[in-house]
Amino acid sequence: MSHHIVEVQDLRFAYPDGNEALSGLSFRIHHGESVAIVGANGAGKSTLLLHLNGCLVPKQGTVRIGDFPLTEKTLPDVRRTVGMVFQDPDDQLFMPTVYDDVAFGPLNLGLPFDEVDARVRAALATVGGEHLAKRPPYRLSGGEKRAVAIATVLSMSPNILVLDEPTSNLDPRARRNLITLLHGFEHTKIIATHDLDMVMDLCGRTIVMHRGHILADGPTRDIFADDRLLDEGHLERPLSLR
Amino acid sequence: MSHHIVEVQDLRFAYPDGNEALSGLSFRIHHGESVAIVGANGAGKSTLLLHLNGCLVPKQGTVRIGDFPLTEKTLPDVRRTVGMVFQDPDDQLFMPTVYDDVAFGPLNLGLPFDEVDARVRAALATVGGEHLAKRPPYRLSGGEKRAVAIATVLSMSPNILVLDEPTSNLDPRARRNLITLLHGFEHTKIIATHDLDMVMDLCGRTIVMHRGHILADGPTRDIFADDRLLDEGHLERPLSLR
Amino acid sequence: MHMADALISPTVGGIMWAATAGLIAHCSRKISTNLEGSRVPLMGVLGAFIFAAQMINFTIPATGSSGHLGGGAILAILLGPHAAFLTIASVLTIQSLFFADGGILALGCNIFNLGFWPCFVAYPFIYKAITGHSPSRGRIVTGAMLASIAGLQLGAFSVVLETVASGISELPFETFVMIMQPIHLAIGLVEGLVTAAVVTFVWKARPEILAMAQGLGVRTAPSFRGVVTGLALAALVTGGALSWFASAHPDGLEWSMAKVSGKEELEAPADGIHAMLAGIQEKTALLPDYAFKAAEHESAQAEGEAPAAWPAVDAGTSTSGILGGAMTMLLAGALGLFLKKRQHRA
Amino acid sequence: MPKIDTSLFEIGTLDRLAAGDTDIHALDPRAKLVTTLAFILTVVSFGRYEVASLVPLLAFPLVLAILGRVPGPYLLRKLLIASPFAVMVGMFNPFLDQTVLLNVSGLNVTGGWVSFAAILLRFALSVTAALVLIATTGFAQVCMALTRLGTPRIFATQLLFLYRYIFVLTEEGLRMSRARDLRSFGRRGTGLRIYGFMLGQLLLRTMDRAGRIHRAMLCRGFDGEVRLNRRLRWRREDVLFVCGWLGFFALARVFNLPQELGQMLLKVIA
Ligand SMILES: Nc1ncnc2c1ncn2[C@@H]1O[C@H](COP(=O)(O)OP(=O)(O)OP(=O)(O)O)[C@@H](O)[C@H]1O
Ligand SMILES: Nc1ncnc2c1ncn2[C@@H]1O[C@H](COP(=O)(O)OP(=O)(O)OP(=O)(O)O)[C@@H](O)[C@H]1O
Ligand SMILES: [Mg+2]
Ligand SMILES: [Mg+2]
Repeated sequence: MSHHIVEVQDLRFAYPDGNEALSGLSFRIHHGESVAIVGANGAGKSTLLLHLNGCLVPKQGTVRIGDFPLTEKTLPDVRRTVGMVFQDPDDQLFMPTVYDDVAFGPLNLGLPFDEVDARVRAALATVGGEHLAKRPPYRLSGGEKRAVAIATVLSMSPNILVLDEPTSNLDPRARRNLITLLHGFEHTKIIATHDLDMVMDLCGRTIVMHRGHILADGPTRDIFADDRLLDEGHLERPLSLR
Repeated sequence: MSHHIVEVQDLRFAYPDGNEALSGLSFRIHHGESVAIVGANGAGKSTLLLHLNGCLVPKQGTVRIGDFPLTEKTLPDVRRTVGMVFQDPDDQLFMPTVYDDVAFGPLNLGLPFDEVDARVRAALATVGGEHLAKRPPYRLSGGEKRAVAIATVLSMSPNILVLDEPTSNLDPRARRNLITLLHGFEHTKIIATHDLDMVMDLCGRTIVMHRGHILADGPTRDIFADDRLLDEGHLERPLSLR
Repeated sequence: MHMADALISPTVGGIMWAATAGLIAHCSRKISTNLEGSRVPLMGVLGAFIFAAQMINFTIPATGSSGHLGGGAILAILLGPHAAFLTIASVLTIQSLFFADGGILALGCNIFNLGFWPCFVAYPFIYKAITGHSPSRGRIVTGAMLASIAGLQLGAFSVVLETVASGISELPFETFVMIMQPIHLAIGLVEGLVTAAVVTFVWKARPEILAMAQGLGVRTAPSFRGVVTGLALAALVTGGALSWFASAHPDGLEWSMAKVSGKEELEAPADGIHAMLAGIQEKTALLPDYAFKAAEHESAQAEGEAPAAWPAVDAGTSTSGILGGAMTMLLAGALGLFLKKRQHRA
Repeated sequence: MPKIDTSLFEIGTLDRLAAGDTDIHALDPRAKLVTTLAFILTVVSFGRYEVASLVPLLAFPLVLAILGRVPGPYLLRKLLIASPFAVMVGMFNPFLDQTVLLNVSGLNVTGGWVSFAAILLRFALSVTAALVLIATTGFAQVCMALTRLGTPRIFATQLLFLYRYIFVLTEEGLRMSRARDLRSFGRRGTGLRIYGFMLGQLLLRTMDRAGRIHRAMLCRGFDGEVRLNRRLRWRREDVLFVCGWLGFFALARVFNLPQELGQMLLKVIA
């Protein structure tokens, strides 16, 4: 069970152009938690998420998933454990058909044909996208793309789901459907977003980032009640709390 | 004054692959009005906006800006009158510096150097971006990019401002700043968006689109009070009204 | 300047296919071993960029017409020769399969003409030689301009050689050269300007990208020289083979030139070209235009009489040919109708 | 710009056709690929004055198009769009080659005209065959067949990526082009300098996107090889298909079928 713990210690990272995007972060996320990462544009949210499964390698500090620190050797395991949904589904859906895309991960795991097929079907069913299997991804609507992008990750049966701005560009109903869908998962969830109302709905805990630091980390209700904190983090009290 | 009227009559449009994105729309927007265009993903909002300054040519029906129908001949005039801000600021910012980008339009209008300079400064000041003038646009944050994109359009002193999803991917403060900024304009404003709370803040009138049709057109308060209508249009009552 | 299937002979098409296939295999090996496939998405997406760049056009000064990016040189500069060659090959493959631009048999020629020269000649010997390890604006512009022009000139000349060696088109060599080279000089100039503009933009905005591409070249440098030598040899051999075909059967060239110059008496041997087509052996051969002509001359001389050539048709044969052709068409139509009917019932 | 626009739309159409499920679609992609290649080779191996003997080969694209439900008007339109180069180069033949080959009731037919006709026919045959292949197979399957037949995997993968991102990137290019045109007023702003900035910008975005895609792939266990969850199996139909057509091509190549048919008819009449 400890396998699902995410622990970040004193994480620092600078982009090649010298821009220090993360300057010393630490937190620990437990099994089954649903955590929001919020903050201004450029605060470092996306950069942080990219560290959680080794897409970026820290300049300093460690990331631990479960009992293991993230290293070259544990990388394949970690990537199977941590499922990452990117902000732009077009970056994630690169195969010729939806089916192939959802099958991509399981095939790389070396699973046998039938097992792959079963997983693909199950993942598509979970997001309500069985009918899309044969379509090419570029023909899907925004909401459909997002759902399929989640399915591509679910098919690898990750224990931890990491999502970067999942509700952006969705219409209100598609957004609501997505939130309902995410509610249904018992995975550990880490969500970077500007949609504070979704955070209210979905996440018990919120981490506020600011210029590569953690400004606050605590229960969502408390954080959203602290107007000074919100102001410092370029945030606003969600409408449902006004 | 009648110059600022936007009138669309029985507008139909199909993409080359036969997809009928607009199937008969009519409306009339008066000088100084602030109108929201809302609806599900794929309802045709962006397609409609692209007709308002002749980026797309209708298969049937007419678009009138002011007293003139939009034709090949009136196109340059119309484009000066209607300023269009795209959803993704990256599409709009292609010059090496912010200054050059904001100056691009006025220079192409053939204005003298001093006039251009004055306009650039004024436009940047309006969006609070004077300090960005020398920066390359691809190094700006999301909110800054959006502000500059609006400045590139303002520098041509349009009478009508058309914006496609202006608040997407902005952090709450940048979003609030943008809304305040837009509040300050006495231009006619036409805004396609999924951000219904911004609509509540900014637009007196709302047009609900659905599958290329107009589902409803009326005062925003009335429309957002009609739950059946909202459901049909894949919308939700904004939080500020719940 | 995409060649079409209809205009090349199987020999030329086949040789160029083989050359191209060899190059693709070679480049793939280079890339998959060096870089663990990590450049695959970059290559694919940059290929798509070549298409996307065509959505944007610009006005060519003084002419009022518009141009857009061709792509060979810029890909070589951004990706290095091996990855660029594969990318160009895939762009041309898509064009031939989906846009019917060029053709499947001609694909070998097209990939070679538009890929080999910019990647393995113009880029290493011109662009890299000029920009060196300390690129400056002036060097980048000069290098990009010259590399683009040279690449296109060589490519255009290959088109001429391949077309003439195929002997399907009657266009004489000289005329064709006189048409193709100047046109492609103009195209090369424009392409060079565009390439220079884009590369300098990237160099200013994100110098690390160019440094990375250059670095790749440096890292593979030792083997790279060997590769270039090998490829140059391959090119020589290919070119030699082509010109051998042209010179061993000079009538392909001479004959058409003679036509232009009005020397009618050279026609008789030309008419004999297809004289032997009655024989099954020659019929099944892949070299209808050239390879058997010598043999045919020999045999004609040996037997001391010219066999009745197909083109010199007697009335009986031509009538039956026309009648038969018409009947075949009818049969095809009937077959079509039959299949359609069956389909509807199914 | 209109050209690439319509071309893309054509890709969409081919994609839609390829999603069909006729018997032709069900054939192994390798069978179709090999047969099509053999067909094109057969077509181009004919002599330059041979027109009539090429005609029977029409059967191949015709039968496949009909059984695979590829609409004829669509193929014709594509042929027309693609024809200019072949027509342009072939057009010289009638002027350059004035040898009289045939005399049909007093009308002299020169070698140039015959070879011109042959060029057009070859062009039509080879282009339709390629189009029908894609329209009944789909690009991904063709790539898969290519890999199975020995094409380097990296090349095939690369092709798939290119194909996938054409749409995304051309949309981006189109939007940028639009944004520029809106502020250009048809006068300035479309020159080379601006064009260089725009392409540069598009290029940077493209490279960023490539980086993001690569990350997304790594996250899902990418190890340098792209796999598809499909089994290719030669069935009896596939073998029959290949052998049948190859036999027919050989027949058409060796015998001048129309000629034979005509002679038979003449004999019957006589
Ligand atoms: N590829 C890159 N190279 C250099 N700097 C980068 C790169 N990507 C991001 N940055 C910088 O790193 C910082 C953090 O960026 P990041 O994308 O993580 O922010 P974010 O919190 O996700 O913002 P947003 O809400 O806009 O998505 C910013 O200052 C940004 O400009
Ligand atoms: N270039 C195109 N070619 C073909 N169809 C298109 C194209 N662009 C959009 N469409 C289709 O036209 C319809 C309307 O699309 P449009 O982009 O106008 O919707 P929208 O209301 O702006 O959606 P969103 O909220 O997701 O931005 C959709 O069905 C879409 O798939
Ligand atoms: Mg982000
Ligand atoms: Mg839209």
